[in-house]
Amino acid sequence: MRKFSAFAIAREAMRQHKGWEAQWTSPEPRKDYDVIIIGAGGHGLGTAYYLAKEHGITNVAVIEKGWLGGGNTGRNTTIIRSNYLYDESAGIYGHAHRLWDGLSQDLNYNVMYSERGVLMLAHNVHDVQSFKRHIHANRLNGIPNEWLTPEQAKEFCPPLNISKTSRYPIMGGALQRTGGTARHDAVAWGYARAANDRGVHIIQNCEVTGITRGPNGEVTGVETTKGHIGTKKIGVVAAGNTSVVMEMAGIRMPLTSYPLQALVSEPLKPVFPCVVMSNTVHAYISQSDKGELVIGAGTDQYPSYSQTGGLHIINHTLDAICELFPMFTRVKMMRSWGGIVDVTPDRSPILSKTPVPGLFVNCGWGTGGFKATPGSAHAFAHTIARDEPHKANAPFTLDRFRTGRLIDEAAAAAVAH
Amino acid sequence: MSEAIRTKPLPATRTGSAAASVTPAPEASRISLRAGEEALAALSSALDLGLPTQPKTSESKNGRMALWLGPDEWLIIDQNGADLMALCATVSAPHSATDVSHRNTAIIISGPGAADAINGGCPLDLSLKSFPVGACTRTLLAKIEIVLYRSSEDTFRVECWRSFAPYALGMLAEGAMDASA
Amino acid sequence: MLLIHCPYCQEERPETEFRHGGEAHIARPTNIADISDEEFEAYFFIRSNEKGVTFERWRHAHGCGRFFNAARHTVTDKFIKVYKAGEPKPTLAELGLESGESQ
Amino acid sequence: MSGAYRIAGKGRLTPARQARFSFDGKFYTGLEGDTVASALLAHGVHLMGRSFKYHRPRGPISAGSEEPNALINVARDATREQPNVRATVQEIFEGLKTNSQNRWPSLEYDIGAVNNLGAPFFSAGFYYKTFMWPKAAWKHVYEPFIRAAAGLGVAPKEADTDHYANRYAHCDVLIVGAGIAGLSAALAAAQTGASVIICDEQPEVGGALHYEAGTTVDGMPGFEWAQKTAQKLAAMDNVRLLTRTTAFGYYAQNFISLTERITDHQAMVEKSAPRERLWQVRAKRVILATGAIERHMVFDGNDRPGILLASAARTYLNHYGVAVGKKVGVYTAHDSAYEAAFDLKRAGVEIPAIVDTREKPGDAVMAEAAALGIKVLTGHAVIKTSGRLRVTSMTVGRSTKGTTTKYEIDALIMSAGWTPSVHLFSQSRGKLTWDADNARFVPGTHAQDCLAVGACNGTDGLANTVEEALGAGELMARAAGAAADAEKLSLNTETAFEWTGGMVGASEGAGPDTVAKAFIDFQNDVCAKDIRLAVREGMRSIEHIKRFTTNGMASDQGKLSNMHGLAIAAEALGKDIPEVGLTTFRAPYTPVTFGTIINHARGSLFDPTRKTPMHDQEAALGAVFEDVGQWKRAWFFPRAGEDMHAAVNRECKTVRETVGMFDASTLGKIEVVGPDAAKFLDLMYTNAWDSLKPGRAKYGIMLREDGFIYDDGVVGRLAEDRFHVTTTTGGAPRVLQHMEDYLQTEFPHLKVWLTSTSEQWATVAIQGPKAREVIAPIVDDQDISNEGLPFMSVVECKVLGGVPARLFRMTFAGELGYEINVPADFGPALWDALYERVEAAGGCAYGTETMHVLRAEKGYIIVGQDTDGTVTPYDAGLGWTVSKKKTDFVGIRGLKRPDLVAEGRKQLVGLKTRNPKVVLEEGAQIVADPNQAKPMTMIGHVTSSYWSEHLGSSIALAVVVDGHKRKGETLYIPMEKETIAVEVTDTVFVDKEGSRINV
Repeated sequence: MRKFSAFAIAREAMRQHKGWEAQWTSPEPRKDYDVIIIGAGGHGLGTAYYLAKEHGITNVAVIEKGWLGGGNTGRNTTIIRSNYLYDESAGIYGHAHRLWDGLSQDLNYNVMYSERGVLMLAHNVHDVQSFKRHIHANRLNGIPNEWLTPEQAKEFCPPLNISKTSRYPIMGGALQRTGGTARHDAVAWGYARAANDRGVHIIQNCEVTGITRGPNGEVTGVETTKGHIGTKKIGVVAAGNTSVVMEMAGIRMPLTSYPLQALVSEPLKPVFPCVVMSNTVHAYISQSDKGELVIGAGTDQYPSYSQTGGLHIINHTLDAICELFPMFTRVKMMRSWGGIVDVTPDRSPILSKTPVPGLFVNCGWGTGGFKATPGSAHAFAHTIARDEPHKANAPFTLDRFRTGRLIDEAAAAAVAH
Repeated sequence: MSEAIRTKPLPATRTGSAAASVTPAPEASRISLRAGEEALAALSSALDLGLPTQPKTSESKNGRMALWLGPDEWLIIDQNGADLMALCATVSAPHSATDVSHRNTAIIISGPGAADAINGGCPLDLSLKSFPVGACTRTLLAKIEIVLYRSSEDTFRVECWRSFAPYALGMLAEGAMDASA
Repeated sequence: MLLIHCPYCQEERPETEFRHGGEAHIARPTNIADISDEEFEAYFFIRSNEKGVTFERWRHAHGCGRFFNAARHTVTDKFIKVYKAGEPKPTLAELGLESGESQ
Repeated sequence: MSGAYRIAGKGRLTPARQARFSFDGKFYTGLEGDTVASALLAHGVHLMGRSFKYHRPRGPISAGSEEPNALINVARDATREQPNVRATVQEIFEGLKTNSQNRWPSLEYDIGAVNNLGAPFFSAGFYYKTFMWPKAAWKHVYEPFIRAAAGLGVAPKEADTDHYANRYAHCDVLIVGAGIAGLSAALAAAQTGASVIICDEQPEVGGALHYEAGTTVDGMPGFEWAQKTAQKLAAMDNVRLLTRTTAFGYYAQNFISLTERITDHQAMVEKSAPRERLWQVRAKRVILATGAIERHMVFDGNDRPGILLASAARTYLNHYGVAVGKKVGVYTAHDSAYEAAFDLKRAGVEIPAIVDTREKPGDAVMAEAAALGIKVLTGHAVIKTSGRLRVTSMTVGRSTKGTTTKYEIDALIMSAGWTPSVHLFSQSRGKLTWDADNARFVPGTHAQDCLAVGACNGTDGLANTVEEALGAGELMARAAGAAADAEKLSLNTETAFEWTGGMVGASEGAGPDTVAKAFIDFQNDVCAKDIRLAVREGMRSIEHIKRFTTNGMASDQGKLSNMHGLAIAAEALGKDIPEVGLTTFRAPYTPVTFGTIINHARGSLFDPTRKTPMHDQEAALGAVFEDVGQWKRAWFFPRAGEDMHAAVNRECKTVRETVGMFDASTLGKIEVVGPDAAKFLDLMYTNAWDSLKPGRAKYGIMLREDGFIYDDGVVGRLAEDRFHVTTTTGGAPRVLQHMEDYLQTEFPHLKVWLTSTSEQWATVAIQGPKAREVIAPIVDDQDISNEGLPFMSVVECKVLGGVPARLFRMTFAGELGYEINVPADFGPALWDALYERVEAAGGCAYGTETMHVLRAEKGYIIVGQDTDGTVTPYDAGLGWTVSKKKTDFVGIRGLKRPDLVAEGRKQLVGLKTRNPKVVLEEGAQIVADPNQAKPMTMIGHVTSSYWSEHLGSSIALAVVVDGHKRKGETLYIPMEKETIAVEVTDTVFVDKEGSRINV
């Protein structure tokens, strides 16, 4: 594979860019593989990449029913942060955060990882208590996160309205300076190109329709729209469609899939330097390198695979955005879209072996999957390769819903009084 | 009754526009009445008012209204301040009567643009065909829950919980202004 | 915003008046204190998450207040049937669907 | 006056009605009804903007909302500045100020245009391949550079002073588009009595009739017929006609969102008028009559100012009376451009040549061209153009290789054919089908109750369109239930020419192996060669190609570019177009302001502000309020010179020593009534309620089914069948929902009903040694002695001389205490009466902060602060609330799960700092070994921490692993600057034996 660089571009510019080769190939599937990954999003492609790079397992196929990176990877608002509360969460998100730093160089693909800072706003006493708890826990876990006064928050994010007379005045914020964003497509494409380069097959437009099992219940392969493909190990990384795929192996999951919407504004000159999140008024916003304000909305209340949602959800989010940033009412929404997020009862992911030998599952990331991509992929590759979890994903088992050992980040942020 | 002063949730000032006036309603007594079918006859007789059993309908008589809110739920409003709790206390069949006179407050929207004003925040079809005179329901006004009752072709009563009243009034005033724009 | 037929109000009302109540027809075990950990997990956490026809609970929270059930297709979001709480779960045939159509 | 390119006798504007406006500081005179684009074109100004990436000079290509190039900034004043406005849409008015964007220092000389020179380097997706070394440079050098270069307009800096409105509406038939198809459909639907809403994005109805000069309907010129029809419709009671109104989103179950622009075209704006209004329409049936959009030709240098769509040139001429040039070249693959050439020629504009890629254009247009003496070059192509800020020539040949001829021109009009506007149909999730003969996607399978008619349905020809639309109007109205008798409508239409032709993809000279800058997506500067590069780099899906090249992702959403991009991709992939597929159309159709979408939800209407009945009394006492959910609660009552700390210390001290009063009205209250009320509460709470006697009260804990604490509160039994349940402030709605859920779906056999009474009652807590003497004078005829009203009892009585009240003897402060509930309107009177007595007794009002300190001194938990959704009653030291006798309650099984009964759970304890003056920070983490390396093993955290003025020391509550067994142990709290040693204690710091309460 030819190396990407400024020099390579200059060379190609001389010959009208005729020399570029395909970033990934489109092979016909082999009869069997050592490992099959179902789902070619960032997590799935990354898993294949790390299987090849870290574990020397290159006879790997990533099977995708649509086009690679076309699910939540290409539909999210690209926020990256790791300032979670519980040690378990700090473990997996921190693992990811460390891999983000240097990912472009590792993949030789500029994923535009941008450490512009993620500022989470506190609007009431309970938020303050909760954020302080996060900050202290993060500090002792070695994860950067700091408290800002309203004035410091304003300095960090000048468009912010810190007026004492706003409906929910800002009482401060938790800032993770190393948090930020990355270019979502580039993450999928970078992993795809790098995995392809190490021999991984990426098989697009191929839907898995069944999981075949051996005499002892172990997996033996997958039925697909391109025929049967054999394997001893399957990693399911199908996000919103996980329940459907796992059902093929007879496993019922603790998951519900919801529509999640997002939108961008028309491109504007740089006006918004960082990422701002407010869980209290439900606003998530940053500005892309193209100049679009990128805004995350909430989930619709009902499960759906439709990849669409209601206007009232977007309405609710923009209410909050314009309350925090009153100068944006004249900014225009240019495009809105929906994804399908798979949510577990404790809002934490599952990266785990399953009761079926050879079957592994990585799911339940809810609205937080993008930021975990490298860490999740890296740990999941370890789990598949070694048949045992990496320490970063060891707590995220499927059986925690039986034992009660939940990792409930959502409950930890429970509304007070 | 006591000499103690009542402080109403909203000042009695009229706002709105030429198309739709928006005016806080006078005090009234109210109960939330819950009962199964076996108690309806007795309660109707105690209240001297038939309890409607069809969705979205109401009965009214001498300033007393019974609004159907659900299959076992009515909002009874008496504009003359009658002691509705005492009336229901005479009924022995199982039911629940709970005084909500002070929980709720009401705003009257009246004028040719009344429906448009309410549709500034309420997602229901308020055409006379779909929401005739006498129709009532619990529904939404933008971000709050209300009970909406149509007393005449161009007059509605919006009932809401007292702490939401300033918001309701604000929404209706903006709706009324827009209805005339 | 979906439009949902409330079987108690007997008309279609806007989605924002309703509150989704999760999967339907998961009865709370009457002997709940005595069930196994696996049974409790199945009752409280495991969900069908159907891609196709799903049976779900709704409450007309800002309307008549009643819980009821609905059969809805989760790919098109179309409601196939709504029915009162306590009524039996319709079969796909009763919904006018072949079993294959649920996907 | 209104411009040298304004042609006398052409257009529909009135020459006498002039308006002056400015563009980039220079003043121009236009006519009322002009857009900024038409008014500037009338003065020969084509240069109106710069492109996104290469900063190439650009003029308007269209005369409508599909415009990708002419984006300007429009400002009424500093608070009403709008970036990214289409000059082709913005109507002028006297005093309008507009400016160009994305250029520096000026539109004519833009430094950013250096990017154009570097264009070979800035190939599609180049940024993925570079800027990676040195690593730190991305953050500090490359990214800031890219960000500064990107973006179009400048965001407003000040809060918007305009306001916006919303209207929910219902109708039988919604018709989108008021061209001849939409108007015909509306006529047919309206006469059946159906309620009809018809909207159109333009200021007047007419659609294509704006430029169709040769069309007559019922003997009238088409545009005139349209206006007459609009008047007729508007006069009908069952029709609502909305102009300047764009249907931008088509959601589930025929829910369509429209944005109506009300004041942007007005010189004087009425204060009451909203700037824009969102219409949220629920239609029984929808008719889409959204027309078609003309495509440009893809050839080298097709983006110079002065190069426009043919239909746009016709609109400027026939509607605005403006010629786009004096010497206008024509490049086309479709007959429609001929009509533009004919109109221009007849208006006196020179047409050097019509260049047609086809060997055989339509016979009719060829004959007319000959009659008008216009040269037609069939089988020819425009190979390239020249001109820096305006096109000055076109070079024409059969191919790039053969001989070419250069024509001097000052404008070039073009048409590659028409793309049906299927955006809304596609948003409705209808499936499109490929019409191979005409190279276009048209509506196929419907997903909702809608029909597409006319050009957006691929229906060609005026008569066909009208017939289809009339039929659809009646059909949809009948389907919606309209029943009035109606005559069969028909319209006589005549039109000059029926059109043929069309092409998608690159023209001659822009094919493979060329370096031509043949633009597909003007705004995002995507050329044909970029699509081919994407394919070369392995992109197979049209979604990948779109994202890699950004084709169709600009603010025009690919209205001009999608089909060309698709065709070029298909060619490069060697596939048919439908095999490559179409990208998904998404709302909005055209960009919509956030203001429209949020409309009323600003300022006080952003979210309700809930205030208690005594809010004004508390404010008068100087209270500082805190937000708790939507409530404003009095936080503390500072007196002169006091900060929060001092005020809270004084309030705490006063309560412990004398008496304090507290507004507890926000607590949730639920009236539980019915013969099975106690049975129901037995199921909802861990405690047993059957045994509670009427007149008594008890503290209850509510779990979720998983065994974790969900809410808590005091429950009083008023009668055998009536309970007064209290919940936390934030928990009120969810607790009621939770109870209703179980009651209706799991325990429907129980005869019990639930009613929220949270706001029926105003509640004042009176706490402290003097509580009884303070309330005694205001309680009518009720024994409130320790015997008459013992601790944890409740009574219905009268206060203030006849006001009905519910009087609880209870405390959340650990003192002699009462809570008095009165009907909410009497809250202020109660407060005033009590305050007078409290003050006389040396007491004070206190707020939530003092309430928190007092309860923490007693070890009383706050759900959501000391618990976080992972805490069981046992963890919280509240195991005594869990009935051992009951065989069922919600949470009974969850509590027994392996991890909930295992060792090592975090349990609630008290903490005392070794130095009593040190107050811990809430949220601070606790470790056993302070000297370990990071990441440290944390065994708990501080949940509540205060200075206790009463004790003269700090106090804290915390959850700690196996905390109940650790009493007396020393643990550590590593802070940023120091490590604090703490001792694990009991959770009760004050009056362990409860002697202060039972007096």
